[in-house]
Amino acid sequence: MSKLNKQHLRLLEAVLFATDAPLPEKALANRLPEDADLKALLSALKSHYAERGVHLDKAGKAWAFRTAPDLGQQLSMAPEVKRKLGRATVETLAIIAYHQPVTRAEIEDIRGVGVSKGTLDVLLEAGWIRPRGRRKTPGRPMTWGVTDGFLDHFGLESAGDLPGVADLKAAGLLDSRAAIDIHREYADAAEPEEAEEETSDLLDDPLDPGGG
Amino acid sequence: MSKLNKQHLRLLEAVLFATDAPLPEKALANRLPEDADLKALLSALKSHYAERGVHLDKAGKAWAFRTAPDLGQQLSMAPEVKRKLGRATVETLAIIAYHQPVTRAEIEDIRGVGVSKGTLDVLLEAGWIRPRGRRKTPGRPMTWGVTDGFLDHFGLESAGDLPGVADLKAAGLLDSRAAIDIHREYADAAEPEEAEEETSDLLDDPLDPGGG
Amino acid sequence: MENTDDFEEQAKAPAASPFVIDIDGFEGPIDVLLTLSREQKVDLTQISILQLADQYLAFVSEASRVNLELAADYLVMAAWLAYLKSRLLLPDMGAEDEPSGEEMAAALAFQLQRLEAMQEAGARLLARDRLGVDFFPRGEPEKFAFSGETVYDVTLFDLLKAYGDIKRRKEGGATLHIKPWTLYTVEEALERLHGLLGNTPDWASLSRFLPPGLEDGLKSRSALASTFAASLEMARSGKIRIRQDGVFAPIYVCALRDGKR
Repeated sequence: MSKLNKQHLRLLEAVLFATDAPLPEKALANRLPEDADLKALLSALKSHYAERGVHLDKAGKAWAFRTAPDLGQQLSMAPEVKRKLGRATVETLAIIAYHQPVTRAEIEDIRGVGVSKGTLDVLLEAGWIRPRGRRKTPGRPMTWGVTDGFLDHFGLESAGDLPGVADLKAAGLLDSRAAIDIHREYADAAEPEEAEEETSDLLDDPLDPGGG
Repeated sequence: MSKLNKQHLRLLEAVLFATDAPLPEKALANRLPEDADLKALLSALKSHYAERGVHLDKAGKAWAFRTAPDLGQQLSMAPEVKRKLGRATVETLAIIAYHQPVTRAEIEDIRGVGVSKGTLDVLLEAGWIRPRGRRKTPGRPMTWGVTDGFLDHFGLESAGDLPGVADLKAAGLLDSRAAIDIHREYADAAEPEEAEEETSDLLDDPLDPGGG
Repeated sequence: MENTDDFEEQAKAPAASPFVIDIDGFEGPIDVLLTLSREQKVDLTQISILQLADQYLAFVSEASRVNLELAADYLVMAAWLAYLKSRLLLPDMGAEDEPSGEEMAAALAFQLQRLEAMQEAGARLLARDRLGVDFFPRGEPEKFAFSGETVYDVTLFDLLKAYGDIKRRKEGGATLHIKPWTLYTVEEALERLHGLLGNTPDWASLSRFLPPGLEDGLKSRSALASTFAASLEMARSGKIRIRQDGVFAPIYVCALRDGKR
């Protein structure tokens, strides 16, 4: 093999890694300097990866990196199931996180809308909520709380770390005012943050830091 | 370096190569046989790729393959269209990164203005900041810190690698308490900086993503 | 009448001012101080706080001279700096547990240094190679399901936003409530013009018809706009005539009685 330009090889490697579809040789050539020897580069790259966990494959005229086929078994290469949660589900989850332990009736009360059993099922299946014992009130309703799996997914150390309402407000996540109001606020930016007081009732929200 | 299991190395390489988002070490460990020496494998893989067109980068406790930064221009990839960050947002991000864990009041104190709408929510939506627990002071204010996603985006291995962080710390500029308190303390002199621990944990690292 | 000049004054002000103070470019009083302190061209550790206080006070008085609305925190800072100045100039007689003038000055200098450091840090951060701009992730990720797990596509932002939405619904009810504006409406202006024009037989400057007692700000600007709009409406319906002698010249109105003056 002739001595290859190492920069060309690196560039080709990066291009093949970063593009979102297999690239035909013509497209690859376009991305390399004119004096690059594409055929030699591809063959060098292919043999470099021959024994590795990733292979450089040619399918038709297009080239792409692919997981080595023999690893398929261990990687159980079924396509990943990505699931989006509906709005009702995310809201229910948020309420459980902020108000745990909380009963279904309380969740409905806070949301102002009914909570279907399916919603809780989805959250249970995700491993994000768990029963937290029964409330000592008539009917002894079940209460719900969040799990370690929940904390893990959202990068929290405890449910008590969740920003309080004043913080949400400061972060602009509670802001629904019309533009003219915001303009006015800038105009008399005098008052620091009326937010604090206004929401004080929300501050004593049952953020139970212990989570337990 | 002890003799590494080549199959383990190939498997790890395939797993990392296949994904676009950084994978936490915990997730990687789950995907490897129990007897695999993850740390050694990662370090072997990192050095194998050190000179190549694709690098294995660490961001906090997560790992991902990324194209080598020096190839950026030549890759002629269409850059992602990013929301342009306003000045207040950039300043706030810098303060959170360098002073973490830091409360909203401290951010406001450092900038001399209230946190405006469209600052924290933009950073939160970008996945660059996260709650870092509550300060054990009256009111238990919540604190913010940066995420592994932030480190990944800016090509940093840890918050300790932030540009100039050691100098700033040495100059005492990473103290996020109110300025007058700090100066009263200097005036009272004698005591050596009990602030150290409380204010910034950059050098001791600790970006401990909940995920561990 | 003092009001008479307002129309032209406000229109001309920006051009007439020798140096334009663009308050929108600043992030607050501390930011102004930082910008001013750079004019001293010294290391921030060597900054003269006394000089800085003077520069800031000059800035504030210039802003009020060109009729710029300064938010209250800028004025609070001005008052504080004036106080600090007096503390620095007069022998310290403060109580024990009150910071001395020197301490206050040192604290301010520190705050400026710290903010400058963070502004520079932010700039350096943005100057770094960035994911998706200078380096790239795997472009065609292969997704595996490990032991059949489902990956839920929900971020912390989604969660917090959901909770914010709930709270917002609770605060504002399920419907969007538009709060009444405190702006001066065209209807109000029409009413006022109608009432006043009867007593004004000759040409009069439109600015005389502005409602009294308006402070500077959004409301006074809306009054200006609404009064002008109302005058146009009345001219259209043949109740008044409008005259302006040149660009940015004062606008005059005159009532028409029974179609003629």
